[in-house]
Amino acid sequence: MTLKWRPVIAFFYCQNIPEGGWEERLAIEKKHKGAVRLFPIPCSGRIDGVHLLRALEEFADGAIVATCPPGGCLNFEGNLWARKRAETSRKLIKSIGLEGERILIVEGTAGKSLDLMGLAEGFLQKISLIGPSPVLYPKDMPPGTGVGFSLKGESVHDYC
Amino acid sequence: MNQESRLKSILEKGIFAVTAECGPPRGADPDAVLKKAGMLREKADSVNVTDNQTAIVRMSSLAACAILKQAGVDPVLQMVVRDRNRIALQSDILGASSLGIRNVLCLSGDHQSFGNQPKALGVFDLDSMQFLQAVRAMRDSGLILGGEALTKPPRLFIGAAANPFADPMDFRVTRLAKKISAGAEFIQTQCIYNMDRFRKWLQLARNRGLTERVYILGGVTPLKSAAMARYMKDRVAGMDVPQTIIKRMEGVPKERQREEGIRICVETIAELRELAGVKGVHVMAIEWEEAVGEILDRAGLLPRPSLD
Amino acid sequence: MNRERGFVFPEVIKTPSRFRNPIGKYRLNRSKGCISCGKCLETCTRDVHAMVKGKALVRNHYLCVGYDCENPCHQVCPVKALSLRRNPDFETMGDYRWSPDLLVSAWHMAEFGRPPEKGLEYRTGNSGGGFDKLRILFSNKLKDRVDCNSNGLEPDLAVELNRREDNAHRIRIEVPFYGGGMSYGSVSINTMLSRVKAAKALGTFCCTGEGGYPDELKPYDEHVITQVATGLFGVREETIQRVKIVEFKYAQGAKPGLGGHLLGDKVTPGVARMREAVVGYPLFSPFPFHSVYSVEDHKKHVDWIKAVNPRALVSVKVSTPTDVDMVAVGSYYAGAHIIHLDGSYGGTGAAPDIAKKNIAMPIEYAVPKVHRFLTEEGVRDKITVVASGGIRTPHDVVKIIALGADAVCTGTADLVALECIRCHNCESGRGCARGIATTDPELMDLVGLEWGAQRIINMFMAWRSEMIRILKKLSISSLKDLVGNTACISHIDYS
Amino acid sequence: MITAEQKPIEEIRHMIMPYKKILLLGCGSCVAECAAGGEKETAMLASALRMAAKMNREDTLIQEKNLDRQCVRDFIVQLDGIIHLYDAVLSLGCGAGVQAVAEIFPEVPVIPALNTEFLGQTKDQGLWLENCLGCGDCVLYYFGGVCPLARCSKQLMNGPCGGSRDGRCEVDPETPCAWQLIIENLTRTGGLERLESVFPPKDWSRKQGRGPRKIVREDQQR
Amino acid sequence: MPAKYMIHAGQTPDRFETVTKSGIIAWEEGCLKCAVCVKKRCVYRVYEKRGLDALQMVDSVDNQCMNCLRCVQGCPKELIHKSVSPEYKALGDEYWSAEIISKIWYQARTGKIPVSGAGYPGPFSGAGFDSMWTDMSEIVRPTRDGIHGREYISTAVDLGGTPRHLSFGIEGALEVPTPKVIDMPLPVLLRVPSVGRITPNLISGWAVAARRLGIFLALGNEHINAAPGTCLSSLMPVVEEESLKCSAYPGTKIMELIMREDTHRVAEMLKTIKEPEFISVRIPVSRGVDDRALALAKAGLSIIHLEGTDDGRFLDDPTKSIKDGIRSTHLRLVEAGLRDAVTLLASGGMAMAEHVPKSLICGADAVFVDIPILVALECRLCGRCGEGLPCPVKMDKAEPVWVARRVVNLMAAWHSQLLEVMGAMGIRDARRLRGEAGRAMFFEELDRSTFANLGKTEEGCELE
Repeated sequence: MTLKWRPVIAFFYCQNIPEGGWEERLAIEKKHKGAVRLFPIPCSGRIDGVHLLRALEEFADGAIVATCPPGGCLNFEGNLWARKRAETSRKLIKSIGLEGERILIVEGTAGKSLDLMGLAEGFLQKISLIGPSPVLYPKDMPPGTGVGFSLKGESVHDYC
Repeated sequence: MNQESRLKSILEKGIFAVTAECGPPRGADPDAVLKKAGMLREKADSVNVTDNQTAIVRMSSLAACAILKQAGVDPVLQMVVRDRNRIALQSDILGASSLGIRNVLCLSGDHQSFGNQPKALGVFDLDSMQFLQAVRAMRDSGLILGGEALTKPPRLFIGAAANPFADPMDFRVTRLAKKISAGAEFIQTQCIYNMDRFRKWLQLARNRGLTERVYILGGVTPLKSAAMARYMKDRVAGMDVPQTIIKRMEGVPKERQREEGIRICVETIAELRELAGVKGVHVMAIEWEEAVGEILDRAGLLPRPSLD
Repeated sequence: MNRERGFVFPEVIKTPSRFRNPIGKYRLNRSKGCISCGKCLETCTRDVHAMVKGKALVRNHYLCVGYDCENPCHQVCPVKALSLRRNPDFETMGDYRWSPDLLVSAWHMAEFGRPPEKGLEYRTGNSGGGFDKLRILFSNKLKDRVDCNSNGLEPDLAVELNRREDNAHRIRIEVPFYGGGMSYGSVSINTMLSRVKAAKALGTFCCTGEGGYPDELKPYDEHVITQVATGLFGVREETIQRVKIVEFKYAQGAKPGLGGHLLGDKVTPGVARMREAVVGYPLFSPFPFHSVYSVEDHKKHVDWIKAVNPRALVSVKVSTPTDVDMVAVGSYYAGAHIIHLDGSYGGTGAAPDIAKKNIAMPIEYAVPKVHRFLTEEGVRDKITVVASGGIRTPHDVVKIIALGADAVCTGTADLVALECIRCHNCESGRGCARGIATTDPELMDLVGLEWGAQRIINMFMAWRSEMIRILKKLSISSLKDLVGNTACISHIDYS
Repeated sequence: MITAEQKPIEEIRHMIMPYKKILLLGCGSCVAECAAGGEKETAMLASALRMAAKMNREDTLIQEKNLDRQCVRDFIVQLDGIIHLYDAVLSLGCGAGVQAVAEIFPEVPVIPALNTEFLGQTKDQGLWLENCLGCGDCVLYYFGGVCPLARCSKQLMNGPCGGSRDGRCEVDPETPCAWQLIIENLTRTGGLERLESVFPPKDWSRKQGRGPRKIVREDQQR
Repeated sequence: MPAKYMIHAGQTPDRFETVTKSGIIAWEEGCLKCAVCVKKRCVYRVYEKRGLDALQMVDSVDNQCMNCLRCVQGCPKELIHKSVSPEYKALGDEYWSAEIISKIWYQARTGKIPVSGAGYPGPFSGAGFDSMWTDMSEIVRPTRDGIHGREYISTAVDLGGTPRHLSFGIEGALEVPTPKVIDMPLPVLLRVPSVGRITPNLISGWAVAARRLGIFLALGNEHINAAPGTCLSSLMPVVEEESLKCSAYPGTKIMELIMREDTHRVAEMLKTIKEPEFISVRIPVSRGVDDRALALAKAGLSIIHLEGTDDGRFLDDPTKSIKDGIRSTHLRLVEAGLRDAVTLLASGGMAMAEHVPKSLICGADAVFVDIPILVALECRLCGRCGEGLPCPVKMDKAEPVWVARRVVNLMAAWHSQLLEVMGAMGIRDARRLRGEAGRAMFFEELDRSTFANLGKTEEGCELE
């Protein structure tokens, strides 16, 4: 097993953004084999703080949410709530000493397409700079030997 | 030692009364009190001692009053209900009387959140109105709250505050009436800058015959600067500083603003003297006690008459 | 209106949804910026907005006609606090056959007694064939023709059910549809009563289905068709004597050739008593009648009913196999008054998906086949052809009659009027979560009797008015003239 | 209802530090209504605490459970057989809930995760406002339905004080002056004359000072 | 009559939160916490079973929801909304639709027939098998106590050719050789799908399933060793022509040859093979498939496997369906009087139970089922494995026993559905179903004959 750390991000995005199709999804997955875990959601309003926290807790070094542009939500205010929840979650992780930048929310701009691949890569890069999540790789533990990230008895990295 | 309230005597004689204000020091130094006593003696008929004003911890009002008394000044003991429950309030009233303090001003007090003890518990067991009533009952009936009799009732001239500039306007006079019926014998008002509103309030009070039932002392505070005027307008609760006053202060160069402030103050006192129902003036020169003499002199209120 | 007897149709009474938030096609959002100025209330003519304690709110999203609106509130709002969207919930409802538009239109008709004026496609679904590709055709010739309805009378929609002119009852239904069989057990007693009450008001009938003839239906005997199916559940001489029409069910369109199956959960004490069965045990209706293996056997069957109740009309309900035409003729010769064809897209309480999708043919194919064959045999005038299985709209009725039916049976449409949402879970859990197809006492009470009856009346009054409008436009004065009149319809693939 | 807010996570972490196995206990009652201790908040806090533990290489087990109400025995006993698997319970109930759980399971320490705030009203979505002191001697009748004890900064029963300005309180300009409201209400509905006389001092013995208050309803008791 | 064929199915749960159509969007913000919340009133108790699966980020609320919309319609603050789940939308492709996939999951989980209320919700008709309906018989059916009753509806078919007729000597002795046939209780064979990452566990599970079902699993050379030895007789090794000679598998009954070239040479070559006894020859379904099949039959080959694409089409013409290939081949063989000399197997796009009877009606004797035995294992046909990406349902972690049970369940459900269709038709023997096109209805013919002569539109007319 190589001990080199590769950041893993959880990427939540609203299925209603025009770029949220299957092809885009597969392209990102292919390019970043396991480093980007994509979660399309029916509406960004479906995102709960718990989703973001559990992602960070279980497998991700960072969590990003992409929503439709303000005023563009099919459910009117789903993106508004997504933003607020992401902010609450960010406050919460900061309060336990985790970098707030590990949670990012990106709103689309009306009339402009949202480059999911670009966002994923930008965020990956940002997370690379911040470094491994101390949740998954606790202090004094080299990346790759983390013990804290297993679920149902299986290592999440089996999947990633 | 004089056993009577000078303020009461002056007012009863129909003389236009003058009171001033003395803030106790933020320390245990009696000289600071004595120094201020020196500045105000002979100038004012009585001197109010504030009770932890703006909720900042200072020497206790009761102690400072005692010092003033010893220095030959007739003190007005200000008491706020913020810091003491009904037991402490009543016991302090007895203590004050026993020390020869003959004037008490019953107040609610500035909220604790404004001062240097924002975490303090605000007691507010009684409100100022109930406190007035309690003091009056102690003095006149010799009874404390709950009806128990005192061995010897306190001797006090009882005052309260009024703010003609706060809202709701219509209720202000009602509240004045309530304070009078609760037991207030004299009223010291909030600083007057907006003379129009003050007149209006006074008119309403006159209409209800209140000016006949209580001695009203108009409050004045000399402005030190335009900045202070603005600050008082914007930041001090219950204060009404009209734009014309601010303009007037701003209209003179900085170094002459103090002089202008005194001039305004003197003019205000002059106007107050002309108003039927105003029985005196209460000069609150905040941390500027040395100006009191000049103001009163220019207002023609000095020297103070002798009562003997 | 029935010209001879002066039948009076029931009144339409506005009957809103049972649910707090009726679902419409559009949603309006009022943002925090709203200043409650009331401009939207002034603008909207459809009662979408309301002012409650000084606060403006969107009370009736479902009445909004969306982009079809002539003065949109969201455009007049001075602070741009209103925004309009397609309702995302709307998109999740319905299916190819009952598109969300059709569901919501039916709800609209059931509430207001008239078709929706704007914003909804209420005539066809999205199944991509059959009715949904058929169109009523108003040819150019109609424009020159003198309006045959100019005498001021409405086109006559009534249908004579006994065409054999034997000694059985002469029954005329005032509207060209009656309620198809839905058994006690598959639907609640409230649903049954709502349907039959509506049938009475509309001058037509409603069938009990095969689950017996509950006593609650007694006051409506004159408008009940009782069903004799293979399980013979609740069938007694007395029940057959009580009614004017008896229906033999050979097969059901949704599960042709398979018989019926009532899951044990639905066999509540009431159902068990009615069906003379044991509580909690599943009940099967076998297939077929094991006493019937030929037309002769079939005739004996029909004769049996005629012996018990000589004046009863006999209806024979069959599904639509390749030889449906032969079956129809056989039924005629066996003595039936009504041949009821139940097409493969009909409703059911529960059926294997494989059967619903694959077995037997859609009603649109069966009716012309039967009509043609009966005509060729020279007996078309002697038997009434009733079609069912996927009749959803007044347009479907017109189309199927033009293809050769005399009248139709409705089932699912009635339930949709009661706010069935076509979730397809009639059989799961405690039964229908919306209280329609259930025997769960708590869920059952979700449908009130008066409410249900009025909803169904309203919807069918809307159907009726729509059919009258179409007939007038077709310059047809009597529905009889539409039967088999294929020139009135066109298929968009072959037009 | 009773309102509460979550304590700072540092404080919570400090309190649970000595324990290895911790049960987070949400409450579906008042504190769920004010979004402090409901199911969702419990899940969020649990996740955050687990993360904090992992980050600090603490071998801590944190699990969550929700009760419909933490202040009623019948709900609390649902923990029987569960609670003993843990070293401590971190309760997201109000103070009453925390103590009730502790009383029924005295062998397990119960730690509060919330600061219980006040009795109040949901003023707007996401805004809760105190409007009752629970003084045990309701005076709302005399004050036009606005409680001067709960809503006036100085608890004036003979207000308003000199700080009332444009209907706002001097202590916090966001807060409406309770006395302004009282006077408006009584002007509108009649009864302003009630304010002409001095309202006597409050009997605080109904509120506090004699240990926990209690209500006894014999007709409800068995 | 053989002992009654029964498939014993049993609930076999999913390993992962299943993907369903439903997506719930519920906002807590602004929730009034009503005393009787619509969530508490849920008939299906969906909200009680709440739980977030952190790996899939799926809330169990979503997939338990039955779409009654009562919560949507009842919430006083309108905080609950519905949406189609994006994961559901992403399932499969146009042919292997989300609907088909989730129905396979259901059947593999429960072993039961998908049953629902209300009428058929789907489109009027469609391409391929969706453009035909099966028949029913109004008054005649074979058994007196239902399709699962005591009387037996046989789904058995034979693999192998039978002579056109038998001849007997004067003594009554048979003069022709006894026909060599394999009796298979279900007209279905399993075969290893062409998609997915196939692990030994899967092969092992499938082989066990085939054995328990009494049918065969067709599998490539490379997989043979993964199957348990006990299942050898249920395997159908698939070999290329060139490796035919060296790849006799002792114990197997049947093998399949992928045919590449000249019919006669192959026929000659096969004559040299003694073991196994039965050999199926696989040819692609493409233009001229009927001619090629006829040539093989004429050359004396007895089992011909017609292989279509994974989505059930001709290899060289996506507009033509496997059903057309089966039908034309069947008819060609009938014309040539050779139909009973061969067994026709068909594969490609067998996705739903109905495809079995429909293939038989078109003329096949049995069909191969491939992709569904993978989908039965929760495969989402996402194609990630093909891209070297991790499998969202960790197919490599599937245990053979679980695999076998899921596939047996699926086949049990298909078997029951075959009985439904046969029962409705009044047909009691699957062998009798073969080529019964007269007992089916075909969309193109029906639609044209019914609707082509309706009213015609003209310039200016109105349609409604």
